[in-house]
Amino acid sequence: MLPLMAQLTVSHYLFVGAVLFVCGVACMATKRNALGVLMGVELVLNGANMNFIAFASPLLREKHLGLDGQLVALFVIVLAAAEAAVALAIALNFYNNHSTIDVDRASELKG
Amino acid sequence: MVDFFVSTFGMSPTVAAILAAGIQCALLLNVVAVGALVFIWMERKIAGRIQDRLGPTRVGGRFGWLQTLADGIKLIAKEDLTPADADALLFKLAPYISFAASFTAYMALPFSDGWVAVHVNAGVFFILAVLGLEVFGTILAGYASGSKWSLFGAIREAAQVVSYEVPLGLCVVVPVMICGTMDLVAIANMQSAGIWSWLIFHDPFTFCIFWIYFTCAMASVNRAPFDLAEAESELVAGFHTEYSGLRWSFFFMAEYGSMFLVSGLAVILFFGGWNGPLAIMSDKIIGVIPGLGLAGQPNAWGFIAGCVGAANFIMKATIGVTVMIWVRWTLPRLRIDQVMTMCLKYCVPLAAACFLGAVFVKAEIFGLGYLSVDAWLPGLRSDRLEVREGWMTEVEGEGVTLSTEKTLVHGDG
Amino acid sequence: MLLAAVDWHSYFFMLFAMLACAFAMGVLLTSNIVRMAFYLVLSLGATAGLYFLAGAEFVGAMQLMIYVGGTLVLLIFGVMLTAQSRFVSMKIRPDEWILVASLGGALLLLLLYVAFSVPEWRMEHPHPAEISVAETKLAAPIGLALSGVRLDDGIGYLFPFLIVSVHLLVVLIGAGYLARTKRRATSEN
Amino acid sequence: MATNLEDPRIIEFDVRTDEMLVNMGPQHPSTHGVLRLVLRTDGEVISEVTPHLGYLHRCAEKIGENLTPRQWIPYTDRMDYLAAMNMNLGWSLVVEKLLDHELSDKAKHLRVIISELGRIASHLVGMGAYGLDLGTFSPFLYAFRERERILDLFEEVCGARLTYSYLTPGGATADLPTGWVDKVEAFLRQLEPIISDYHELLTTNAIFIKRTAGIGIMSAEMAIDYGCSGPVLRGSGVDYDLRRDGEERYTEMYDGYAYEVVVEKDGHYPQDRNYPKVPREAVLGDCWHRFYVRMLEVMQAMDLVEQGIEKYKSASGDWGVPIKLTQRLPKGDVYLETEAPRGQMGFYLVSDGSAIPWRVRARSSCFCNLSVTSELCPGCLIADVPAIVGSLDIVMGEIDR
Repeated sequence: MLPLMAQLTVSHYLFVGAVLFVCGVACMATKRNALGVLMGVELVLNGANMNFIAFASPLLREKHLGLDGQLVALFVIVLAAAEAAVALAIALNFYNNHSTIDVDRASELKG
Repeated sequence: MVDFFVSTFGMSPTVAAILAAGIQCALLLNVVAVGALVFIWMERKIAGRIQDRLGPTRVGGRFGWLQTLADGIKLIAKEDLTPADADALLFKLAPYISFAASFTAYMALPFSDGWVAVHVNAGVFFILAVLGLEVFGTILAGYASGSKWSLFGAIREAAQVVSYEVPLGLCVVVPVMICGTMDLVAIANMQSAGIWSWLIFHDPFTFCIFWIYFTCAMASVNRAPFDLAEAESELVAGFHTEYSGLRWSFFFMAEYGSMFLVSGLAVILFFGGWNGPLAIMSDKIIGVIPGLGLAGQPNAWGFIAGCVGAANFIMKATIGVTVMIWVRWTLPRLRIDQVMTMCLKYCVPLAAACFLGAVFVKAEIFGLGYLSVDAWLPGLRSDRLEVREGWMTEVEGEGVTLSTEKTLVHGDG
Repeated sequence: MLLAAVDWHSYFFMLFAMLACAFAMGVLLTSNIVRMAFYLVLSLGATAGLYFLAGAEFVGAMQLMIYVGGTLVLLIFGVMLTAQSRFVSMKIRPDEWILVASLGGALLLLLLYVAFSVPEWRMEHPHPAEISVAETKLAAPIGLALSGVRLDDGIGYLFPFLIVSVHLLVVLIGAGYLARTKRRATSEN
Repeated sequence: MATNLEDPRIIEFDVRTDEMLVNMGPQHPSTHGVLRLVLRTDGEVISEVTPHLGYLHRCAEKIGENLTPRQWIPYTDRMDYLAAMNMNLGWSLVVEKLLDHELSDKAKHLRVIISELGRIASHLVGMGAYGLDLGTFSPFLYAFRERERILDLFEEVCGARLTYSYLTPGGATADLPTGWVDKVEAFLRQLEPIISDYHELLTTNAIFIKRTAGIGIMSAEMAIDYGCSGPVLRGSGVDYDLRRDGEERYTEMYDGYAYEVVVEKDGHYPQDRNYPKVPREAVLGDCWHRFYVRMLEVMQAMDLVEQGIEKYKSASGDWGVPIKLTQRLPKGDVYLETEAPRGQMGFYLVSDGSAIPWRVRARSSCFCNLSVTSELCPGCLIADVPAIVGSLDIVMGEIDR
């Protein structure tokens, strides 16, 4: 790995962002626990945030996004908090009514 | 530190950097460990005095000052058992998270002018962020112990600590707003013109903000009337019932560490950090009489001024810790819902109101400007100008004059 | 010797990147919901470290405080409230694993190809050393940008800032209302 | 607030997963000895409390059936071990009633001094333990400092500090040592200001009021229905004190003593001293009032002891020579109740004419006081259970016998 580490570029950060993103998607796909899906969503959001910060960082590229990248990242963090709150409220509600958190069981709307 | 190694020993910069980091970590770990040692001993002595008894007297000399060391050795020797239905990995890891979180915050805490491990620009923000992480250790400990009662304790404490971060954040913003920077060293240096420059006397709003801060700090560190987690009467010992030996002592150290940290933060934000009431070391005492002007000079005098400053800081923080101990041994404990209502119905609105008041005083709206000390003693905060300068230099050149900016800078005389 | 050659920036990047990816995989692989939450906390902590390294000091501190200190505590509360013994670790059938592994792997390869194919992203920054430390001290400019005043003649973010704060308020009140414990009809305390 | 089970609106979930069965186990530090409370909680709120007793049962009554009355005195000590003197008094009075044994005035005044001092010591422990339940440790130590002084006085009288076996049927095992009475007067003089400190420490403490006022409210009817007695009953405003309304043989001990029963009559407590005011939040019958009645009773007991000392000095007659060990008991049964610090302590003695009673029965006051918890606790929080149980000031030794 040493040559890769010669000088940090944006694509290193994109690598980490991609890994986070894929883990998040896989986690959403496989987890049967509603909260597991929620965690997958958090990972996906973080993957996206990583790319924003990478493109906005003055250290990595000559022509960088400047302040906008970091501001968008801030907004993503705040909105992720809001999203997690609502999703959790729904999951708790579901749990209280059906005494189960298993996503497969949530099939009452089935025709 | 790094260039000192490179220049004198001719080491390569990397090794020097590692060495410097190692020394600073060791120093800080000692400060916290010895601090915790002293505070545990102090707590037992003061509790004794409050309860009309002596406290430890036999271990190690006259005042039993080695008592905590003896406890420490006993704790190390004690067996660290893990309960059967505990989640082993999380159970073993929880105390270290708690201790690490409370200890990393010391990185950004300056003991004297320039005596800070990592000079973080947003020091206050960093400390608050890291303090927020300490709650994870408690939650994991409560869950991983496997018993219903520790789960109760963990959820109670998590709810309390998370909800008390809101008023804590609000209270911390006021001194930051007055000094215009989040850098702890700059805030403390701005209070270097004697007792009147201390932010607690800046205006009546900041005065009551301090008291709200101190209550919320006690709550977010789980001390005194808010120590729900280890409410012995109902939950036996809350989340750390199942811990024993060394692991339990890590929780104990984390608690005392964050207690000193929170009162240290209070000292820097409100009580002028390392400047004594008569700031002899700084260049102007009470803004008028010329002082010795030793602070911050690179030579040996500067070092002595640094030592005096550190002693000042530690003494004031210890007074804060003593008040916490004193309150703990006199007041009964609040119920969980009373703690919550107090946070949401009293602390947050009060902090918000005082914050609004402080903003009006700062921006001289409704003529409230005369409430603040700066209006009567203009020479107090000399170096606030540089902070503003350093931050806004680009603007002056292009003629984008911020209208609000001019009136904000009051003390430029 | 070896240590001298490696400059600190990439060394720490390597450390934090490894941590973030390892714990993200940990979230995926473990079946115990509480361990998943704990690995997620560590993974997001490592990403906060990466933000610090990329020069976004303010965003890193915000991530630590809001995301890890707030949202994940909320999540762990959710886990605690629902972590009755039979839901703690729900096994996943092997055939699902194979499907997800293949799809995930394909997606990962695609993303990495894109990440490393665009020359413009791989071009190193000509002179990283001159970036003065003040460049990364962006707390004040971000604050001003959020209140609409941009120093480097970009657009102000006052309006989105207001929208987000109102949105957050409404969402939190809604979530609080939605998740309140509905007492059974009997204990009317 | 009683939830009757036939109410159709009850929706009984079969899987109420967050309904937790949690027990405040026998070894729990806050429940005053060995009591096990099984709490059915819904999250933080309690839906049902069932106390489990018997951990401290020592078959005292069965043993009483093959011991002479004087030999059974040590067993009465171990019932309410915090107020052993009052237990001995209760049993001695029952035996004297059966024997129709007359006591001299001096013996009566001696008994008043001793039992009221025992009441002060017992209420001090009640106050300290209640502070411990609510989380503050210091009042416990202050209370015990004063209690130690009383125990020293008792040690001079009968050699023991906790289980005295001093008052026996017929009087007392020995007369008060010379000069003891002056020591008691000195103790009372220095106790007066200290008690007002304790009021500041707990009774008027804002957090204490927050934790106790308006919690565990027991109406006068419920108190009477459950047979509560002592400070628990008077805390709900029922004006009933055995020292005034009790049996002739017991109330004659208190003849000629000027005292007021500590209860909230027509809106106010007795005002012979400037006691702290009742806070706004406190509702009659809540934990705060029970605690307040106990604290006022300490002051009342101090007055009684002072008057007892004057009367004892001027009284004539012997100090109450105890009956013979093998005294034959007349055939018949007898029951008498006395005002112990925790409530009405009744003793019932059936004798078949021999020196050994045929059946002995002790009616415990804390047993009835404890039964109120399953009525008061539902609907309150877990942290309130110790507050309520602590305010009832129960002692397991007396409940389990």
